[in-house]
Amino acid sequence: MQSLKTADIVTILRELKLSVENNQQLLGELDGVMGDGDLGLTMTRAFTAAAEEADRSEEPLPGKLLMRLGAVIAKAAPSTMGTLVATGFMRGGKALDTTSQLGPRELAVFFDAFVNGIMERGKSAPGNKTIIDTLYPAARALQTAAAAGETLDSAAGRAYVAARQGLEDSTQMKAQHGRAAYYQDASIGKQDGGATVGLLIVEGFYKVIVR
Amino acid sequence: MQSLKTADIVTILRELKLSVENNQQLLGELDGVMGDGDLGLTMTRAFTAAAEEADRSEEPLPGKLLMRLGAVIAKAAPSTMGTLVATGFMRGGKALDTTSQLGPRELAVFFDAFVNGIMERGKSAPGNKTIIDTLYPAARALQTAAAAGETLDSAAGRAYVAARQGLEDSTQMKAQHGRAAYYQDASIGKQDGGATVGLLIVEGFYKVIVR
Amino acid sequence: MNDPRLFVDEMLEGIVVAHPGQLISVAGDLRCIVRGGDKTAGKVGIATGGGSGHLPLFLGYIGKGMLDGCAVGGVFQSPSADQMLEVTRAIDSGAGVLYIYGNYGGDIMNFDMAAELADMEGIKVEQVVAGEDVASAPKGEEGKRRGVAGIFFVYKIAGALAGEGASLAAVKKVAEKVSAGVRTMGVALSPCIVPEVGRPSFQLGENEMEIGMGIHGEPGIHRGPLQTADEIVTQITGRLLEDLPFRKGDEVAILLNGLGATPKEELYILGRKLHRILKEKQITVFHTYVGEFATSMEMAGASISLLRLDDELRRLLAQPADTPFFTQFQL
Amino acid sequence: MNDPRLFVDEMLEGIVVAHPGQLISVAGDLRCIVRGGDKTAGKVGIATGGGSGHLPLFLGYIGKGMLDGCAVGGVFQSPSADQMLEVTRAIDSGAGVLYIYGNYGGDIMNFDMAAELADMEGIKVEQVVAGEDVASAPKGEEGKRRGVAGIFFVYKIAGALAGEGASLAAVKKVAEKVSAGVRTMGVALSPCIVPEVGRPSFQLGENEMEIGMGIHGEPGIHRGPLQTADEIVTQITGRLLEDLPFRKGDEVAILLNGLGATPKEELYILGRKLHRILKEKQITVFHTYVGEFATSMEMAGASISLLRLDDELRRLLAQPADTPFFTQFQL
Ligand SMILES: Nc1ncnc2c1ncn2[C@@H]1O[C@H](COP(=O)(O)OP(=O)(O)O)[C@@H](O)[C@H]1O
Ligand SMILES: Nc1ncnc2c1ncn2[C@@H]1O[C@H](COP(=O)(O)OP(=O)(O)O)[C@@H](O)[C@H]1O
Ligand SMILES: [Mg+2]
Ligand SMILES: [Mg+2]
Ligand SMILES: [Mg+2]
Ligand SMILES: [Mg+2]
Repeated sequence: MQSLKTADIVTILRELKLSVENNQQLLGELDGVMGDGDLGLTMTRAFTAAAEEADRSEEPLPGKLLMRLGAVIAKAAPSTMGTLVATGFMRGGKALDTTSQLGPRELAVFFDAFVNGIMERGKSAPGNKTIIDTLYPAARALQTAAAAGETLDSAAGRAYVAARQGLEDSTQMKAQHGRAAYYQDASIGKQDGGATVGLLIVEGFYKVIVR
Repeated sequence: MQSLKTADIVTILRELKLSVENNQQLLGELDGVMGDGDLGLTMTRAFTAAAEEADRSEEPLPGKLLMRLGAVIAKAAPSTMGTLVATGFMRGGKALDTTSQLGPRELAVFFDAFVNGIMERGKSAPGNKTIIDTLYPAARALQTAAAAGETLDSAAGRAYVAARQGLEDSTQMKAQHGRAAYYQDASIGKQDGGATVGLLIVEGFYKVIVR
Repeated sequence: MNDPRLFVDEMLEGIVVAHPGQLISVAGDLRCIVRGGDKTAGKVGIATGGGSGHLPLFLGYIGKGMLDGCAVGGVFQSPSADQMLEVTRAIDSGAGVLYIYGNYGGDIMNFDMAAELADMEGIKVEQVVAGEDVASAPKGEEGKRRGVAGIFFVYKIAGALAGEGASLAAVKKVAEKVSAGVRTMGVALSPCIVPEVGRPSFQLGENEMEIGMGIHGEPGIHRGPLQTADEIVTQITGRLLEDLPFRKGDEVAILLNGLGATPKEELYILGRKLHRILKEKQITVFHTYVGEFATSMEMAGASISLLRLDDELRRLLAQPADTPFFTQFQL
Repeated sequence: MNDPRLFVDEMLEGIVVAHPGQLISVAGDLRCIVRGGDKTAGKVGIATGGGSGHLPLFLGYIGKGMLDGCAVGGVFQSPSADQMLEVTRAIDSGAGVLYIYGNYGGDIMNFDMAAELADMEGIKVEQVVAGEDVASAPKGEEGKRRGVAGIFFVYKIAGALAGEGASLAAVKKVAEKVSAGVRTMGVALSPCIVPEVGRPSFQLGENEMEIGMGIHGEPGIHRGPLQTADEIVTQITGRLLEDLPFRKGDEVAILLNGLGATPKEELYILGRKLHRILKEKQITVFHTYVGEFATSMEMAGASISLLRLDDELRRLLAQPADTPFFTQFQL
């Protein structure tokens, strides 16, 4: 695929919905170790609502649609991750402005705004063992690939690899936000639920792009 | 002595002051067994203040003086016994109206109003193991003696004997008022502090009358 | 806490400095507290009194639209007749003084005495003894019932009428009417501690509760395992309604009172069920008061009071009041 | 208590039925509470929000002269951005909405989000994050301080200015001024219990206390054996005064706040010593508020807040307010 159009965004949302559903139990378990265990449930709620909205929506511009999806997620999943992911979609969508197709450059802009929105909202940074630690490397990879003139497929592939590496790296980090932060050093070595969600999001985009 | 004049009332108050002072420890101990142990202290305060007031006062009428002493006791000793004894003096004094001398009949009137005032104020009756159980028999004895036309000396003697018997009887009673009531059956066989105060009051009158 | 023996006097000093102008002590005695500002000529004075440890009772309701003075006793102890007399003197403006206080032996004795002393000085005094704790004596023996949180309604309504310049007889009459129309019952989940004593006045297990316990820890009517809020309210409300009795079509005011250590959250959970029951019984609610109106140190628990209203009581209850512990705009 | 999971919603139902006309829920969500009655055109709306378990915080201050709406979270949990948005929609009258809330991560995230959503709908939103707990971060790092009872002053004064029809910018400015001029520090004597959890959030020995503990049990600055009331006040007041700093000649308002299970008697004993210290330092007291303004379920303890006043703040603080939990006539 050379660029994402509005219809592709809808497909991605359907993909994301299936993906979190399939991983609902895993996410719940990861969040259960050091959090309250609701992550699987809330992410399923979030992406079910977003996928339904995407199906229903007649919004022609991808950016506007993505913003709208953010608002829907915020309402459907009022948890930390719900709010952060919602923020990501809203900020990412806003950054796209009136773009009608997303090539490597636009996808990089989207993910950059996405992760920056989360960092701003969560007052957090890379290295804190959160969703940022998968999204941030993915966004950087997209930027690099776009600057090098790579194709969308190739850029998405690099982003996916970077996110996977990010998840691995983040597992060795010490949690500094949310409930997990109470566990301090004990959090080292444990996989973070939020980082996992970040990976699933990147993966969803990747899969649809290279399909 | 054939009748009590105002000056004799002053003498009686001095006598009562000495008497509670001498019995301060005993009263404290009696009240300590089933009460808070302050009876010796408060009675000393009460009668010291009353004796001072009696010395100072220029009130010519015995009834008015006795009422005044009641008000002074109420202020000096804001405890149960202080309030009851104050009530007794106020009511007894009031019943004497403008009488200028107390013969057997007037003394009976005084003690009758005294103990009735206490019963009304304390919502209590003979047999409840209180000050009433020494004062009430004394007042009855005065009435009987006065009705039989006995002398003041003789009437006062009978009152004293009755009060002593009352104290003995009350020791076998079960307490129904104040803190002692919490002890229920355990109060039987113990001497009541208030009843002892009643006896001291009757004794004070008796001693000065027969002196 | 500092020295337990100074508990009452330090507390009173704190209260008087916190509410300057509203409260002042008279006769050089911190325990004799009256309303600040000038007396209104011809207004009946209303005085109360009782032991400490029940804030806002008793002095907390001194102020516009409620009380004029209060004699304060030691923790759970009656103030003296002499202190009541000082308060009486300070608040009488010639129209006489009404004593409103709870049905406790020591208080009755001392207020009676104070009334007698005031009478000797030519101050007209009348008394209303409030007792509405349904758990403390059976129906038919209302005169033996302890006074608890419901006295708030007596203060509020008598205070409003006195503020309108009514006569001593009229204020007494309305106070008696309120007193006759209010019913209270409580539940305790933990004991209270008297500072000078330093240990609980009674024991209550971790998961035990006692329905009908008095505000000094007097025994109630039923002790047992902790029940749910809804069960407790159902039980208490049943007893309250049948006692007066309150009937379909009646209009009431509610007082949901925390005893000291109960979160307000819990009080509202009780209130939720209470409103549901009253609605079902077709009893209308004119106003709901929720908070701490009569406490018992750090006792955990609550009481529910219901007052049956008529036009007169509703009008007077609705009037503004401004005191250190209770403030209300016109309802 | 009934089912702990229903704690918040049952409480809210109880609150709404107890204060009909004063509080209503919007958007079919009990957790979105706004002021009853018509909106005043052109008045800036003030919204707040936060976790449950802190009554009167947060919804208790909705009413005349204070707040317009509140989003209510679970016990000690932030409400959602969506609930905040619903409240924002309901209270905006075209003049914009000011969010005033405490400095807690979850609340900030959600209010930020709500502001962004409201902005998308064309509602102007500004925010003031209150944080004044001196124990929660050192001087120089004021931005990290937790918001506790002192937020009451922010509500009161911003609410009074909004009631006068001031602009969103002006109301925000005065709220920031209050926020900058208030300092709080507390002491805890027992832990708090979250109903759904059912056990204390931390342990504190029988005769232990912790100075500076947060209202969710966040660690304080000093844990040790129980001290006397005077010692505690001396220590806390010292920290408060040096922090702002408050100086000789300053005028302040005091807020003596009980955390839930502390008898009012004890609060006044603390107040007594506080007044003595301030007098000695030649700091005048304009007004003393005493009671439960921000609680933590049945936690035993208290906090002291001091607000430095100037002419503007004094004038606004003195204005009347009428809310379910706080009522004040013109001072
Ligand atoms: N301030 C933050 N910034 C970014 N991510 C955060 C932050 N706080 C928590 N997270 C992420 O949120 C995840 C937990 O999300 P969620 O289960 O929704 O939290 P909660 O149930 O506490 O609301 C964590 O695994 C972490 O990745
Ligand atoms: N209602 C009552 N009527 C008569 N006498 C009473 C009553 N209650 C208590 N007393 C008497 O008061 C005595 C205790 O008096 P006091 O020590 O002054 O009580 P307190 O210290 O409790 O105020 C008792 O021994 C009893 O005789
Ligand atoms: Mg979670
Ligand atoms: Mg959660
Ligand atoms: Mg005694
Ligand atoms: Mg005593």
